[in-house]
Amino acid sequence: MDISKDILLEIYDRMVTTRFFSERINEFFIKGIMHGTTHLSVGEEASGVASCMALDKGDYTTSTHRGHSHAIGRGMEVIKIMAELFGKVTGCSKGKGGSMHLADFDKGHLGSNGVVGGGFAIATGAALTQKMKDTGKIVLCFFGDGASNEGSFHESLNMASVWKLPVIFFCENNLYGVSTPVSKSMNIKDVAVRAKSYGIPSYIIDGNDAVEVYKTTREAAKYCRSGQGPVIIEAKTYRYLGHSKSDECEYRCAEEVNRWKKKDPIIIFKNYLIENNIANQIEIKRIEDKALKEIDLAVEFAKNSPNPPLNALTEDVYA
Amino acid sequence: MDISKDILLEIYDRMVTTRFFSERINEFFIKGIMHGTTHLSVGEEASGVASCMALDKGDYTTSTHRGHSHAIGRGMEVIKIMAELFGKVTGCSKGKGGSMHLADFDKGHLGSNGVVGGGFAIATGAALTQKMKDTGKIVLCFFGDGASNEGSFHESLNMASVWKLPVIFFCENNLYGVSTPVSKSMNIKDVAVRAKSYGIPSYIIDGNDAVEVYKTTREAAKYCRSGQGPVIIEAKTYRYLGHSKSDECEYRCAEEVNRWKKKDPIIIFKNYLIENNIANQIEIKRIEDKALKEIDLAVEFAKNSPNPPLNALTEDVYA
Amino acid sequence: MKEMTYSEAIRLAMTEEMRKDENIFIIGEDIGIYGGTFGVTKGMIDEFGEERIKDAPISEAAIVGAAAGAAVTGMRPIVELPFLDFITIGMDALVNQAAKMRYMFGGNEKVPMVVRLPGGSGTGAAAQHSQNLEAWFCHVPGLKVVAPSTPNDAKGLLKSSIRDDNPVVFIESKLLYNTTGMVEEDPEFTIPLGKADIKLEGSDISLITYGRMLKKALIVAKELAKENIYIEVIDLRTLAPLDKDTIIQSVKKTGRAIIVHEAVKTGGFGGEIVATIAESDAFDFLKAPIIRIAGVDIPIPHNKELEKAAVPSEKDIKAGIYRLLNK
Amino acid sequence: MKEMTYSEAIRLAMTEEMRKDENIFIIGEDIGIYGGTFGVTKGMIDEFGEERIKDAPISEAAIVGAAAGAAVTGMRPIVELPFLDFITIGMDALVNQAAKMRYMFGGNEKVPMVVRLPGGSGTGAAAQHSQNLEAWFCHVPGLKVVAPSTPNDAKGLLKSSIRDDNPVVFIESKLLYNTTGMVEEDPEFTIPLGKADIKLEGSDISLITYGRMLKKALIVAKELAKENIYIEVIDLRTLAPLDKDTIIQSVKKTGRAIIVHEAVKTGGFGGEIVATIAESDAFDFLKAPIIRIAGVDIPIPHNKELEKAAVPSEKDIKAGIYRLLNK
Ligand SMILES: Cc1ncc(C[n+]2csc(CCOP(=O)(O)OP(=O)(O)O)c2C)c(N)n1
Ligand SMILES: Cc1ncc(C[n+]2csc(CCOP(=O)(O)OP(=O)(O)O)c2C)c(N)n1
Ligand SMILES: [Mg+2]
Ligand SMILES: [Mg+2]
Repeated sequence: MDISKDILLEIYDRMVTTRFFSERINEFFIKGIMHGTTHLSVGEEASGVASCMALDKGDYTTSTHRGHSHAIGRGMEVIKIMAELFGKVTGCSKGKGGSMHLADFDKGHLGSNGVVGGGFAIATGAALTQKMKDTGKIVLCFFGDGASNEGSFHESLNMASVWKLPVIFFCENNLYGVSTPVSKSMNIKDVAVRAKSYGIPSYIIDGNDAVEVYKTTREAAKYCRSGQGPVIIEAKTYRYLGHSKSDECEYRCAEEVNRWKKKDPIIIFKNYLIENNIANQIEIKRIEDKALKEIDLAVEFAKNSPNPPLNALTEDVYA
Repeated sequence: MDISKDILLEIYDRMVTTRFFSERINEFFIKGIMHGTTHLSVGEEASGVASCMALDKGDYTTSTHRGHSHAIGRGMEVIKIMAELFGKVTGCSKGKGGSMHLADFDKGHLGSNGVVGGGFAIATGAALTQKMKDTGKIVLCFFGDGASNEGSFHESLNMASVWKLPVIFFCENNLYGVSTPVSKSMNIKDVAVRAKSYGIPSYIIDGNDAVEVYKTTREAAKYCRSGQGPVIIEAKTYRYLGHSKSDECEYRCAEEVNRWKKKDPIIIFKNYLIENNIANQIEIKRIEDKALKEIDLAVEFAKNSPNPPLNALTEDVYA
Repeated sequence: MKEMTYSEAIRLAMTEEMRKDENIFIIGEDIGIYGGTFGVTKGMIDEFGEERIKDAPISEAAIVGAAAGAAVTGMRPIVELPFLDFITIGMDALVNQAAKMRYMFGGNEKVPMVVRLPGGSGTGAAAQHSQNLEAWFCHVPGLKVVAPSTPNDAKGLLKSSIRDDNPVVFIESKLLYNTTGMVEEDPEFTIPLGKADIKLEGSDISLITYGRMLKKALIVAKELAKENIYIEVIDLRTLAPLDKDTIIQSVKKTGRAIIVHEAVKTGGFGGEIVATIAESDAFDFLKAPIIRIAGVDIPIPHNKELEKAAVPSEKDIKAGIYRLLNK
Repeated sequence: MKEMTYSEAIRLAMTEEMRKDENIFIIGEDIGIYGGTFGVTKGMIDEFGEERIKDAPISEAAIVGAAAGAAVTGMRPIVELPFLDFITIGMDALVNQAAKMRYMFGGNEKVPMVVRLPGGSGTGAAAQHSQNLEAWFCHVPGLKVVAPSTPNDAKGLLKSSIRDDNPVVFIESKLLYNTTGMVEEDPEFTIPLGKADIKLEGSDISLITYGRMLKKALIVAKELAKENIYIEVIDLRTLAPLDKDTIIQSVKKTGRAIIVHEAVKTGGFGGEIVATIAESDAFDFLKAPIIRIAGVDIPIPHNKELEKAAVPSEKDIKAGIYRLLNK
């Protein structure tokens, strides 16, 4: 499978945008100038972004509490995401959602979710729509290793497999659910093993390798589009920062973190681009600068945006 | 594994008792003289009874809506079960539970359940008690093929496997959940495949062969008692009657029913007992007569028992 | 108008709407050839096929959640659960997802779905198959809650619920399925959500009820009319949004209010109705306490006599009314 | 007495009880080394080890259900969920199993378990992490419901909850975790379930509240005392069983009642309190409508200003009181 330069550079762009975005948000929380909570994807940019980039226009995504990479990966406007985290009326959810509730229905992003496992059934239902309307479109459902222990995982994957729905269940296995290592939350090594319970195929991939993530997702998408039913992709990855704000990470050792930092998805991908003569240092630098600038502008935009008016309080409860 | 004559005959006794009991209840519902609903196990007596008989004193069971065989299998008094179905104060649940809520805590039977999948977590918790108190006792959790699609199946089996709890998850796969054949409720042939999701062992057995059911359950119990964690046993079987009262069984053909009737668990077991010179026709007949008589007496007892007094209405909501 | 059962009226409402709009489908357990636990969808699979009468695995969380996912992507699902009690398994999907999606994402989406739940006791199926939990749903902003008491209301309200762009919890009373009544045949006939119906006018007491208790209320009212006691019987029909106006106007007229529901009393929706009256300007017109005649605070028992005693009887309602009048 | 936070008081209650009774254990997500979402169990694993501070997979249905199974077989589990909102996933286990087991099986079993749920808004975590759903639990016969407002109450009530032989839903208010107060140190000190506490005596109005709103009520009451308006502030502490006597006696004395809670108004527990008054003999003493000051009927929004506006402010409470007095 050949991937065009445009796409590769766009993946890189969105990955570094996610990284810069996340680091900036982290600062804001450390400084205490942001309301609410957040879950950052630093270290997990390849799995979150390259998978989204493998989708076609009109495809859908459902995301998790750790969903900034998916929002950015789907091409949502960074200014609107930033404004949302600032609770501003210019945010993608008009300031009512915050970090865990980012969506852009026009772009097919059905939203992140504050409930672990909350997206499984929604993705299944969205895939049912595709099948019933015969749209040829598919759904990509993100979830974590921890989420795979929720009952909704089981019910949804079973339903999707029985009805042969076009949905990729994409596990970002970052080895922990909050403080709980996979070894203490399940008696198997790989989440993908669970595909057997539903008679569906699965892939286990290096989640820090953007190219592998992209290619596998394209392949899985093709399978889904062909009407053969759902697929699990398990991408092994790692989060560098705490689970959410104010996590001391006492449950894992610095050595482990450092080991993973050596496999940084952005560096790996950058090296790939350069070694394969897809982009040179200058081009890379240009993308990074642009991304940084975009974040600066987004912060500016968000800060200068107004709060929602008080009468928004009771608006949009019902259609 | 040698099984003593006493045990074999006791299994036969409880199996025919279950059969006669169920047939009698079916009559009552056809005649419209019984309040509520019921789910009968006619055709499934080997899986329900022989598994219970494989347990030791002090072991626990949780059961389902289709739970008469389990109640009888655990040695609960038939008069109390009958009285319960009649809603009488002499019933095992004082007339408040009915057909779906039979329990005998002293005998370790934690009760049948009106919620499909309602027993998985209760069994897991009961097994946690055994582990924490180091009692050496185990829990047998009955469930149906349909129930294995509930989220609580997944959550509970995962938890039990992570904590290595002594519980046998015993599937009575009768090929249907109400009208839905297994082929339409899951994309796999055997429920037991799901053991892989939890890294636990499983058995698939002929659920109409009482000896195989007994032996497999003993073996699984031994494994659980050794502290290695939970096990799935899947017993293939079939219900002859409708799902509950007033089911025309339009979803399955008479030919299928007849095919299964040729593998009747009671006849198979009777032949086994005779062919292996464990019991002769006279002994068999004596057991059957005794069982029939027991049912007659139970009906008598139930009919003559009083309704709960009206003040029972508000009793026992709280301890 | 044509005479039919409550169950037939519901089936007809769905059938008519499904003929008009191919985005509508039904999802539930054993609703195809089996026709659903109470036979409500019986025969529909012949007209609409397996794709639109979707037999699902026993997975209530996924059923309700998938409905939400289908709804936000352009379908208009109708969920049928076998018993209301099992919504406990789908509460996250209903409450945290379906009800909140629109608000939480800034009003950008619609979630047109109906969740049909057969509720109530009286079948002897005991504690886990007999509950009335409408009060829970009324406490969830984003949900609408409907509880019809007659075949005609069931038809008209279900059609409005299906056409509504919000998640609607549609509570059916099992004991009403076989009751009959005259039903509008016009396929364009609907009853708007949020409008109570005064089923009987009266001057002495406002009796506010819904669902299965309506019948008992009307019987009592007719009996008391012979004693020159005139009860105004208000059938709420929709619980959320609540038609406060009709309640308040009536109580202003009669000066007395009694609320009757089958659900257990403590924490029941009756409290909301009492509070609606007690905090309104109808308060000044009250000649007596506002009382609730409701289910006993217990899980529903199996025994027929106990089961009956667990919910309000006509005698209980009458006693309540006498109590109010002696005040 | 010793000064400590609400969070420390809860930890102390659990610690003391666990030292006394080895059948007690805690089960929840990330409650071990991580110390739980709000740090309440921090450090407990050092004393009690992994076996009794059990980190569970993210499986709320199994967590609550396993607690019920452990409870009926001789243990006394305490469940901690990260946020109250996630009990939606454990509702079958809580409502259909734990709450009904005893009654349904003829009174032969005890189900001693506590489910600790951090509720309420104010952290900016939005619609799925901010709910107050106590009204749901109060509508389930078989459950007890506790909602303490001070560190001392939290300690005394949690100990009683742990010693109770029934499933108790213990609702903690996130915004109270870091608030401090004087706490009884005697390990035998408990506060009985079902007893309200008059936190301030007064003659003009009965203000009935619980949980986080108590603080606001007391501030308002103190301010109004300067205007010679004397509010009696009743802290319910236990919602089920409800201390009706204390409420009714107070309203008989003051003739006016205002109910304040953080949960959304419609279908909230306020309705039950209003109904308790309106159907009692306190009705004859009422000089004004009974009003509720409660959460706005919306999912909780993320934006700080909106989030604040979604729950009753001191100003709202004061305005309610003035409204009552002008009547
Ligand atoms: C139903 C539910 N239970 C618990 C939580 C609290 N919680 C938030 S994130 C999280 C861990 C999720 O782990 P995983 O799925 O592996 O995702 P990760 O955070 O590692 O990306 C938990 C327990 C929640 N939000 N929802
Ligand atoms: C949570 C829940 N969903 C649905 C039902 C309705 N129901 C009762 S039995 C049953 C089928 C169960 O199938 P299975 O587990 O295979 O058991 P079987 O009846 O075949 O013994 C269903 C759907 C229920 N009681 N509980
Ligand atoms: Mg993880
Ligand atoms: Mg079955």
